[in-house]
Amino acid sequence: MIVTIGIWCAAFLTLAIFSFLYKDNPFYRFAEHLFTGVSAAYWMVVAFWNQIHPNLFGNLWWPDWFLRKWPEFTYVLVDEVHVGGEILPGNALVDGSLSPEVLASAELVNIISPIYYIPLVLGILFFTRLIPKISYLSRWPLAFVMGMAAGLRLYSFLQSNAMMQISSTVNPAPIMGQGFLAWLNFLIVAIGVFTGLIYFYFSKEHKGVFGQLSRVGVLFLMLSFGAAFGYTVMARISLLLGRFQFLGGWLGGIFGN
Amino acid sequence: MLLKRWIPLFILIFVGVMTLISWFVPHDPIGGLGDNFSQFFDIIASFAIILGAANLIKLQGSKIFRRKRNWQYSIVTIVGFIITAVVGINWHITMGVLPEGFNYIAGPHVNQATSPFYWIWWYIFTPLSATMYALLAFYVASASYRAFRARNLEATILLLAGIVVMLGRVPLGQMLTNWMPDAIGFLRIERVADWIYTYPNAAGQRAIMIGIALGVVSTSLRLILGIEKSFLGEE
Amino acid sequence: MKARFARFTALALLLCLTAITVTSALAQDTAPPAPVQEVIAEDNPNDRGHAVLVRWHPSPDDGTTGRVTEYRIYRARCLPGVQPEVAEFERVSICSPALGVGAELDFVDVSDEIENGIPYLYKIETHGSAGVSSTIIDEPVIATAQWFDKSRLTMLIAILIASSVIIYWIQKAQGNTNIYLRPVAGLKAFDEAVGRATEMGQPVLFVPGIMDMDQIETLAGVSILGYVANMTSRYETKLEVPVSRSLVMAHAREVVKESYLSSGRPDLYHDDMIHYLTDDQFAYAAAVDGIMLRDKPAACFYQGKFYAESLILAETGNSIGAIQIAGTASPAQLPFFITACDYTLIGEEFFAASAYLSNDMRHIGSIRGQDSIKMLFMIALAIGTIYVSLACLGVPLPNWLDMSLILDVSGS
Amino acid sequence: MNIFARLNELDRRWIFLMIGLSVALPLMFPFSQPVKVSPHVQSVYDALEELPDGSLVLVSFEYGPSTMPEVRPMAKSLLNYLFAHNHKIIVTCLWPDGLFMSREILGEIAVDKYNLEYGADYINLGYKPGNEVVINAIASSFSVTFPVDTRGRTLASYPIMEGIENLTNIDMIFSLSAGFPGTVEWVQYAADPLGIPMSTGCTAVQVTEVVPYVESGQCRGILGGLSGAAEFEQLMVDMGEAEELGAANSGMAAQGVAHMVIVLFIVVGNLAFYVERRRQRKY
Repeated sequence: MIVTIGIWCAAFLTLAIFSFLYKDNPFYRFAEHLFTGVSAAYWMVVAFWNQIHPNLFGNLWWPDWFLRKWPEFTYVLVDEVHVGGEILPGNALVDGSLSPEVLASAELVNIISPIYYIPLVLGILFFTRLIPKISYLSRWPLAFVMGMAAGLRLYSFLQSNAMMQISSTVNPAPIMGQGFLAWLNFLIVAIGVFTGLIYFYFSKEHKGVFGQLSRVGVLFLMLSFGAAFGYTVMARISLLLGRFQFLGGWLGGIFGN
Repeated sequence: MLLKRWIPLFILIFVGVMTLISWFVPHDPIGGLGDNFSQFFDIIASFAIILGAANLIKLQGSKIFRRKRNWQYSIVTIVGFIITAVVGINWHITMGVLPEGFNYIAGPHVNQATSPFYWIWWYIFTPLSATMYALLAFYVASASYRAFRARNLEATILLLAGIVVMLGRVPLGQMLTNWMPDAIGFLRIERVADWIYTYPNAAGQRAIMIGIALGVVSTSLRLILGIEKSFLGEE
Repeated sequence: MKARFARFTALALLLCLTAITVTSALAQDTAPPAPVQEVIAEDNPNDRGHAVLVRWHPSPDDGTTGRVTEYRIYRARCLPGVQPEVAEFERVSICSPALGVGAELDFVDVSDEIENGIPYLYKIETHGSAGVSSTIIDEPVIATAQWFDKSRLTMLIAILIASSVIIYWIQKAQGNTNIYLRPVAGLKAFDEAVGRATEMGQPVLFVPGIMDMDQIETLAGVSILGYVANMTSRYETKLEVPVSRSLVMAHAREVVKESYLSSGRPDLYHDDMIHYLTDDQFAYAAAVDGIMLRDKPAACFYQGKFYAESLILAETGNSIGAIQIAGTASPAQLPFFITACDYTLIGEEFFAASAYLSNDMRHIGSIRGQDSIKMLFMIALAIGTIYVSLACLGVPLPNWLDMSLILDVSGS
Repeated sequence: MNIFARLNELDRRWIFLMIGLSVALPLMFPFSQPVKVSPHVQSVYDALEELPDGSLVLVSFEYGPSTMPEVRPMAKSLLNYLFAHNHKIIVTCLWPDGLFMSREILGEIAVDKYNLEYGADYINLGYKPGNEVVINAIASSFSVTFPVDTRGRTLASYPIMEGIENLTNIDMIFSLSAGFPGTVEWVQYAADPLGIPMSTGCTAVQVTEVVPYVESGQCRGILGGLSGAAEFEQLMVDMGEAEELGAANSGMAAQGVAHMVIVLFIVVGNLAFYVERRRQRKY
């Protein structure tokens, strides 16, 4: 029953989104607004259970009575359960292997990492945006995030997007002894990268030879855009196939085919 | 001024420099800093989602109260949000009978077939996402119809590369050149498509990637040097 | 008679031979495989400790015959006064045989159970179809942490060079205003797009990508938003910024507010111009599509990090006849923006945009610095191309000219 | 307005309609197109054929709803084959979505079609976060990495897991993958170091990344994208393993028609553009 309702619901929403291709209409508006609300809550729930609960709460200190109060919630926070000299994982709180009496006498060990009070404080500071008087405190977590982004990306982009790309462009290993055609292909790639970089050169006027080279670079970029476009079309059509197959299954279910 | 400007600026520069150093110093406690900071970011971003959701509800709510155009649909958003949030956060709500021997598991209840959260994910969220995604099949067609015009040399090259790769990837397209004898087999459309994709395309992509790397390096550097601080306001 | 004898002898010989072969084969199969050779356990370099590198040459029986099935690695804490033979070994890994290829095998034992500064013993068991032979490494090994990761030396030098070049040009630009920047088509169109929206009395839509603040693209996109907000405040045009990340909302509000303040129109600013929709990629795209069709913006800006939703947004924007200017560093999405938008800032142009728009000499200086690094890369590329071409012709060249080795940072 | 001018200004909804039809019609009225089985697909089949009946195969699900059209037909053919040959299957998921995908298809094939017993013929260990770390962990122990299966019971309580300690007890790994973590990680962290035969089915986008491993023999063959799935279906029919072709073949026909329609549109668009431009130059 629940499954049947679900399939009808999914089919209705699928058609509602497709109807947008014709024009904006109440069905699309309904689907769009439902989607916004459901997905906002979905990601909030997922963020809570996948990040805040295990990675933040799991590293903080909790009083013993709290850990015992709602085992379905706290077993993730408990790292070890000590029962009569035996060390069990936090799962033991809920997996039914221990009787409540044994659990009551067991010692719950929660390993804490004090360093995790930093994101807790920064996370709470972000909520000061709700209080206009001290809302400037929310700049602290923003500053933290930007600093981290800068330090992280500076290295990784220079490494994998720049150095590695040049190094693999002029790597002789795959070309040596492979004949003239392999060398020609290598040369095409090298020229493409070189002239492409010239196109991105900002502080010199693109005139004369420099301008011609930059134009060659543009041609390489266009070739690459065209190829990437054509390459992606297949995957996009597959997505549509998937939806049509689903609708086909739904219609087949109705007409008993 | 201290709390508004200098402390955030200090945090930015300190965190940026420490993250950068942590790439080179494996020794504790610096070595793990980069990973720790990424983890902290995930936690902060998770907190932030709650504030974002509050903003969404506030805005949709005010639409309803002020009876703005299309306010009825805002009710759908709010109801959808509340139901999903409630069944998602409260792990005691289930639908149907639980399988024998099954224990409640907080959090991963999200993955249990009996939870209404799973139902919402599978019958509402997934078809909506998949259909929005599938709209792209139509849009690639209309975009290519409009833009793939041989206006000039650049556009012609874009057009030809696109068509050749598109045809080379399906048997129906490959049939166009299957008549070619093996001697000129390298001219078959799938071979040409492969060649374009492996060589000239790689060259273009690499040039773009290198350019992007330089852009990222210089933007990051401006941040760490404290030059780019628009988020601090002027006050 | 003679012939019969000869036949008999031949048969006997054949039988004997078979018997010898079979017994020797059996004997070989019942003996355990020969142990591994030249086993070394040492501190794994360039790490935080808690790791040991074990290297060994395969057993002489390790070949294509399948006599060696696997190697098992064991670790034990080295206690004073306890003979290695009786130490309590614990299995840490199973490795597959070399099967005749590869001269040396290795395994890195990474575990928090290994304490830094404490000696450990290692043992390798060679398992075969017919038994086990074990080798204990007598020399205890101590894991230590290093203060500098030597495998990243090239990257350190690269970062130092890149930073000093950019800082040099930033410094130089502050005193000298003569830095030429070539025109970028998409950037000139910014003013035109906002101007047209003003004329038509319709809003400007700005999408700062769908990713969070941990991406530099998002930061660059929000900086560009600052300049667009400056234009809309001066033209008194409505600006609408739907975002998909809460942190981006907070940041964008600070930046836009600052722009409205600096152009003297704080009265036109209100927080709801920048509003959160949802973290979900396609739900966000669906909602922005809705906004486009209902509010009919005359100019749409897409500046930030995008994924598949790029074309959904751009095609819808196109259908309402808006001027569209995209800018992104996502190589996979560039083709779609290029086909569906009026102007697209490609890759590095997108990062350079805020420098162009701000006219801040320090920003422009950093662009000049980027060009200098680019020049270094182009020189490396040219040398590398010549090197490879000559190497293909068989010209012997010194290794230090091989750019692919110098710039190889894959192990970092 | 003449026809070319009108074509130049064509309402894009006509294009939408044509694309919709070009995908829907071949799905409704499938036509057969010659499917030539490529060597990569053949070697997947050969690897499967080498398994003695009743082997233990680990099938890992690393795809989600959006890549379902490409990977699901492979999963279906594969599970059909494995169950028909009495192989036992352990399912793991490195993607959270993979759990739903595996549950859905096991329900269709193991439960509805073959009526197999959960825990004896197959088991679903479910999703575990950690990407390649999970592979590393099950290389030493299943029961430590997955304390319980998707039904919340310990692995020891199932007959299929008897005597099964870690990946070394597995006869073959099959990765159904649509990205990271996926085939490449299984090769690097399981098949290669432990010497377990493995094979893969993955999306078309991933093929370029995986093919090097196939060519070096680290991975036994590859089913690449929808076309790989279609070839595999064809092979199953040729070998008498299956009675009819499946979703991939009808999908492939639709795919081909849609590509042709797009190209046709581009050609017509250019023709109209060219004629219009010449006409305008004349005046």
